[in-house]
Amino acid sequence: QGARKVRVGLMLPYTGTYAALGNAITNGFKLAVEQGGGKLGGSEVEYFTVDDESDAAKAPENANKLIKRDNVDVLVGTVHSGVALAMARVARETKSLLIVPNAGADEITGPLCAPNIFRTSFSAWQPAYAMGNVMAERKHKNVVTLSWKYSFGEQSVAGFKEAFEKAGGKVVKELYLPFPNVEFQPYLTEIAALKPDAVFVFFAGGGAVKFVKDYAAAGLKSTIPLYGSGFLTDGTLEAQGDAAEGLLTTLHYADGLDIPKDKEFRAAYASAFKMQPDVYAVQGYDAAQLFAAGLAAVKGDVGKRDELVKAMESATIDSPRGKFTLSKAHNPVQDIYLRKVEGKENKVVAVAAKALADPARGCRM
Amino acid sequence: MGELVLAARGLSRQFGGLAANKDVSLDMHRGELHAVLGPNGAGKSTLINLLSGDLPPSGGQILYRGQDISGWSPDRRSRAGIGRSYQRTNIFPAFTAFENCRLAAQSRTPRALHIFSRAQNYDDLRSAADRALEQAGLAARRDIVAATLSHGEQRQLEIAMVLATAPSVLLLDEPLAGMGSEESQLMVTLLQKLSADHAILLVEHDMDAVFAVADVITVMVTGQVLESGPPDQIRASLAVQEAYLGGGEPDDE
Amino acid sequence: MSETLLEAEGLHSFYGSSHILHGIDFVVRRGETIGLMGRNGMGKTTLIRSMLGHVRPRHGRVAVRGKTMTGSAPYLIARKGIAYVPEGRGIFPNLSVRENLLMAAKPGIDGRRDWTYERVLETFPRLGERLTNGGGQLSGGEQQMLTIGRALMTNPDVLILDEATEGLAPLIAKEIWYIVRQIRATGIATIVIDKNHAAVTSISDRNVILVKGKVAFEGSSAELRAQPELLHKHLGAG
Amino acid sequence: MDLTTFLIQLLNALQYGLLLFLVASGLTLIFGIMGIINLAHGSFYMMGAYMAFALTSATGNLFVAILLGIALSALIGFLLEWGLFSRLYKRDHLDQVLLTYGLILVFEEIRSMIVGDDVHGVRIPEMLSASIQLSETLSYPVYRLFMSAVCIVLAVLMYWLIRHTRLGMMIRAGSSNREMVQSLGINIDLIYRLVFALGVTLAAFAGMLAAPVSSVYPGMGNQVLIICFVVVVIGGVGSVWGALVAALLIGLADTFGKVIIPDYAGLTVYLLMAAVLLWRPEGIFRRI
Amino acid sequence: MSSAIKTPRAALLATLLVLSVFPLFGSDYYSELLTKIMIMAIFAMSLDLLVGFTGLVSFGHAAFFGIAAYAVVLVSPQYDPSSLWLVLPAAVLAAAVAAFVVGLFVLRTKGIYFIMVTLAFAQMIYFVFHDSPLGGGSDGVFINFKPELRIGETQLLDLGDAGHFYYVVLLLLVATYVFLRILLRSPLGHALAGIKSNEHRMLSLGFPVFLYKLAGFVIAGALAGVAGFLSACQFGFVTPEILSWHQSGNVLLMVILGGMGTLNGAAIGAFAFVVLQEVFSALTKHWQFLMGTVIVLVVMLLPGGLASLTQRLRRLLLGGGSNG
Ligand SMILES: Nc1ncnc2c1ncn2[C@@H]1O[C@H](COP(=O)(O)OP(=O)(O)OP(=O)(O)O)[C@@H](O)[C@H]1O
Ligand SMILES: Nc1ncnc2c1ncn2[C@@H]1O[C@H](COP(=O)(O)OP(=O)(O)OP(=O)(O)O)[C@@H](O)[C@H]1O
Ligand SMILES: [Mg+2]
Ligand SMILES: [Mg+2]
Repeated sequence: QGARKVRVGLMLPYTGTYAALGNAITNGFKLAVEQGGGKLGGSEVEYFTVDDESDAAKAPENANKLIKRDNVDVLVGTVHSGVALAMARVARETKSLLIVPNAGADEITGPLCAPNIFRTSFSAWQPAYAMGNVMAERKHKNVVTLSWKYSFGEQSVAGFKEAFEKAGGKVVKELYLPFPNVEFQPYLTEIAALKPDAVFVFFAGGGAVKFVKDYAAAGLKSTIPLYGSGFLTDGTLEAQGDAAEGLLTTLHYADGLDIPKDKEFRAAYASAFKMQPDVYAVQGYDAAQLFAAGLAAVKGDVGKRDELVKAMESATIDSPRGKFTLSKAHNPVQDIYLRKVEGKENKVVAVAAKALADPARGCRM
Repeated sequence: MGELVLAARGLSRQFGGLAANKDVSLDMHRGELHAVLGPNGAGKSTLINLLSGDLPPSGGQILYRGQDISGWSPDRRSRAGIGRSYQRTNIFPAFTAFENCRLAAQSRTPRALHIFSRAQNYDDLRSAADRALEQAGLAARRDIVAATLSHGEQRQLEIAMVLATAPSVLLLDEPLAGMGSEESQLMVTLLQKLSADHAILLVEHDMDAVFAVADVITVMVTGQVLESGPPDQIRASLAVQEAYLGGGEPDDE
Repeated sequence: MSETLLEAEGLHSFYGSSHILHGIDFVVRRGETIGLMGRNGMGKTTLIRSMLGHVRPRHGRVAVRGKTMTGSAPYLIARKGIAYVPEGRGIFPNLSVRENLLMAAKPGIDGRRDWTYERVLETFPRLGERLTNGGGQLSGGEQQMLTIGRALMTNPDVLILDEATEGLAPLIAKEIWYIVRQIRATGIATIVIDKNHAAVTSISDRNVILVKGKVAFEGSSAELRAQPELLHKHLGAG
Repeated sequence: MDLTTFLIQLLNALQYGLLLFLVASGLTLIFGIMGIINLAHGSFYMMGAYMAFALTSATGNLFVAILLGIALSALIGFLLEWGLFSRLYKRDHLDQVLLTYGLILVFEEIRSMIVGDDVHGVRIPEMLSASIQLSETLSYPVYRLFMSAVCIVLAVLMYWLIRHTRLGMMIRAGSSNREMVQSLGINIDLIYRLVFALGVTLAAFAGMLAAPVSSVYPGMGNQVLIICFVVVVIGGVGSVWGALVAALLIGLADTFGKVIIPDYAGLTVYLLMAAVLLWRPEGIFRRI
Repeated sequence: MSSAIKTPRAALLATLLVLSVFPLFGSDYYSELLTKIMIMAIFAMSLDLLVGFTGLVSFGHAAFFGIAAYAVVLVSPQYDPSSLWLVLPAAVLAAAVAAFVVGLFVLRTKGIYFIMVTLAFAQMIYFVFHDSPLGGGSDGVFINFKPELRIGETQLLDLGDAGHFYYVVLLLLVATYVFLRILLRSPLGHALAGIKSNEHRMLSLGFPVFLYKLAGFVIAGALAGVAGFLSACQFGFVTPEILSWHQSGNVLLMVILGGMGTLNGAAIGAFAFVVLQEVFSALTKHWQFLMGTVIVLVVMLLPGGLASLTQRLRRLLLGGGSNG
């Protein structure tokens, strides 16, 4: 029994726009394994990787590659929400164990929730909802939202709106632009004309860099404060330069957290990979920790699925972001931080929402 | 004289400021070979393009067996029996000479849209194609890919393809150009034979050939008809001499 | 004997596996007009293209102005003062008439500029009326004039006319023969391929008849006229 | 929409249109004039942006970086034509599709191996970093206006080169009949090699110039690829003015599409293209 | 048509034989992979009818593939398996109708303009599915139950069963191949070849060229619909990405890579494309580098695509044989 290696399938983007994220998650995961002396919950690990190319059309097939060809014990992936949703479907159908280390689509721990599906990152709803409260508290009344027109963006806006309007604010206009278009100028002009109290956006990666720079260059930054879901300024600060200085965002991770585990993690990561970790690395790291908790409980016998799942469900993950547990729908119940860009860091300012749990709408489990 | 088959009535065609055809009228009868002469750029090819439907006219009418066909598409005119050849060789370069002609013959068959039968198996198409090649003197080169035929042979193929469509009206744009003397001779004989039961419009600069075969000659200059009549009248016409034929035979030193 | 401008020696050319030229010897000297004749498909064009570098001969030698240039890049051969009017015209349909002419303009190898833009337009007034038209919009004969005019713009020492009068009205064709005679006087050699044998022999110094890729006859126009049966046999002309 | 907003949107549209022209300019040359289907155009653009990033970091000055980048990309273009493209001219055009697709993958991975997969920014040079106030809330970065000016200069230069120089005539002639061009004593192979290199350089230059505003990220080349083809084709293949007009039209359609029919903003450019091509099946400025 | 490439019957039969027995020996995973390859082969052959045989380079072929796939979703009831009798014709019909409508517009343009208008229409269709909830929006939709074939109470085929599905795909692949072979040597096929070679002359010979092109376009669209239907059934998942230009581009690449104008080439291209990806991506993170390099090498060294390789080999072997 102990001789058998645990087979871990990493289905992540290694090419294309999200390649850096896929690499960070992989690094985080492997760091956790290395820290366990090459073992996860006492079992040796064998990796199988598939580049999902962030291509939803290929997602079921790629997932099958790991499940059927490589017979992995756990599927870890991915970044892109559309791909992750397809993975969740496949996991439900094949009853494979799935840990989602990033993709925030609400459905994964909503209507699609299942005993064998876990997430160690967040739901789109979480940081956005927290931001809704923050902005209401900061006495903004009329707000314009802007995001790409795809479901993840729409869910972020919905989460924000829910909290913000409950707290008495008003979303005067929801603007969307076609994904992955990055010509923001018309929207900036429109925002300037609408003169809202503040703006809430969801963007990530190259689009986020360009948006933040364009927003500042249009002179809006000083007149209409910009807020966003944390991905706006994560992994992008180097590129955004001064334009991002002072921006407020909400996320389940931040720089300058006063948590020993975080310090230890950062030091280890930096020495192992010669670069600074980011939130994606944390999520990958926690995916490994979560699985380790399960493995430890069954002593590496993945056949004991029920016990494994039970252990994972009830685990408390000692994450660099702070300890968290899982909700009934298997999404982290975690603190959401309010962060401010200072220098090249997303410095924690406050806890925007304490132990925030996703409402898991539509989850029957 | 046979029945009036195709007639142009006051045809004109503008290219920007240039009137390539201006008020051109002309009759084509069955059993008659009608030659059109004129200097380069006189509008002869344009006239053929108008008659065949390759170009829409800017004014005037085209009557085919009494019906106005000015608005018809080129393929419809072709199916109705108006066949044409091109001055610039216009063939299927990737096919053999035979296949070029077979495809031409196929355009006549109503079963063109049949999907579940082999085109190769139609005997009538094969024989029509072979006959056309024979007539154009290209039978020996039947299975050569058209792109690799010599220039003159391609010109022969050009004619063979029109023949394969068994038209009742033939619009021939410089069919002899590029052909050697022997092939030209062959073609002249062929034209004479065909003119018995076809209406033929021949644009050609080879005067010997034209005067040998034409029943009627129309001379065009700058888009307009300069003169029209039997060959003798044209040969004698001073205006034609000056505009087109030039002075006495220059080639004897 | 005057300078040899273009020379082929024992030329064998192929298209794929079909053997087209079977050991052809061919010489062009300064100021000479040569008639190249033969039925359709006998290899006239292939011979020209082999000498100009468009077809690489498998055996034999091509020399330009005494220098061996077998299979050299066509532009190098052309730069030695050889202009080519290909059969079927080689106008650039996407260039205007004016541009077709101007792009080719260059002085001759000895710096001559006999043929200028203006002179070409004088020779072919028809072209002057169509200067801004696209080459592809010209009538067949106008295209032919353009190709000839363009070849002259390079002020060549050897002018190769492959069916250059195809599609030209008799008056213009005569004009071409007149030009050939004129430029011969200035020392320009011409190779003429034309179906009008009478016209060719009337201006040529020497004639070469090709039959199936071999030289079947070579001799002066007078010799050729003296043997009408030759014409009949090799060219089918009466 | 009040008048000021409208005017500003108009400015946005023009500026975006000019930017599109800049990005598509190299394609106008390689695809439009030379007739080579070059899907790797986006890769050259990306290459330029990454060069701007790497060379600016190294030299500390965007303009120095651009000069170095131009030399480098011209060299790359030259070598590519020599080694690969020149061998395909006699083949089916679709072979170029395959080749350039292969190149996209190769370039993208080389980029990943050399510089990694992170997102980077390039600083706007100090002297161009100011903004002009347009309305009480909105201002316009000088750098964008600078880019627009460069685009206009570029358009004029290209038009002049293509239409009014003998070189331009030779290039155009080469796209219709290379053999005949050679017969006129012109070394069309060399000309094509140089022009191809120029096209690559233009694409890279666009990437370098746009890097400060667009940021530098993996896959950025593929994002501009389609829109560049749209620009060239709507304008009428082979026409520099056409490309400029098309780029401006697309700028207008995209900008006002986003404002007026936000829910279908993704469609507007393609609607425009379909409409233009059905109205004029050979683009707006069909060339003779 | 003169160069109609004769593939030896033996090779075809051998391939068919291997395909028929593969599931008995190969693992589940590889059978599924092969299923996917066969689906892509149908898709690629349908495009080859346009690109390789009619000279119409469509850059929007995925639209018809995708529309058929979405048709499966829209026609399938939520809580029951749908009937194959209904879904397959519905999907193919949807694709054919879409091809007919799109064809009416795009076939007015030629050459590069045709490439771009097909792209434009496909992108519009893409955005309709991506930006509207019609087909589940950007995340796509799932089919809960795969179609089945019933006569009375007995279930004959269940496409949810990988084995059944494999043979259904194989059957449709063979049917498509045979259909296209017959089509190509019919008068219509010859006319399409003529259009590829010289459209203008076809017109002046009297062929109603537009109708022929439309017929070809609709047939190709319908066949792409067959592939789209199968694709939807294989994974039960349909996302707007399957009608994006990437997908259209990929299938075009398969056709060119394999060798245009040879049906086998399209199939070989599909096979090579998928298998190379599979192999390379298992080797390294930078697998696209290998993929790109191989593609570049194929273009440079194998004019005529991979299909020409078999011919070269044969010539080499035969040549060697006659010498010895
Ligand atoms: N598409 C076009 N656009 C502009 N002008 C054209 C076009 N087609 C023809 N022309 C012009 O119209 C005139 C008549 O051309 P057409 O081809 O009918 O002459 P043609 O009598 O056949 O001459 P040729 O004997 O030289 O063939 C010419 O001057 C030609 O330049
Ligand atoms: N590209 C080619 N590929 C294969 N064969 C060719 C090619 N071009 C010409 N041929 C063949 O070579 C032979 C000679 O052709 P060539 O063009 O030299 O003849 P020609 O004497 O110029 O005839 P014409 O008077 O008809 O122009 C012909 O049989 C022709 O079919
Ligand atoms: Mg004419
Ligand atoms: Mg010849």
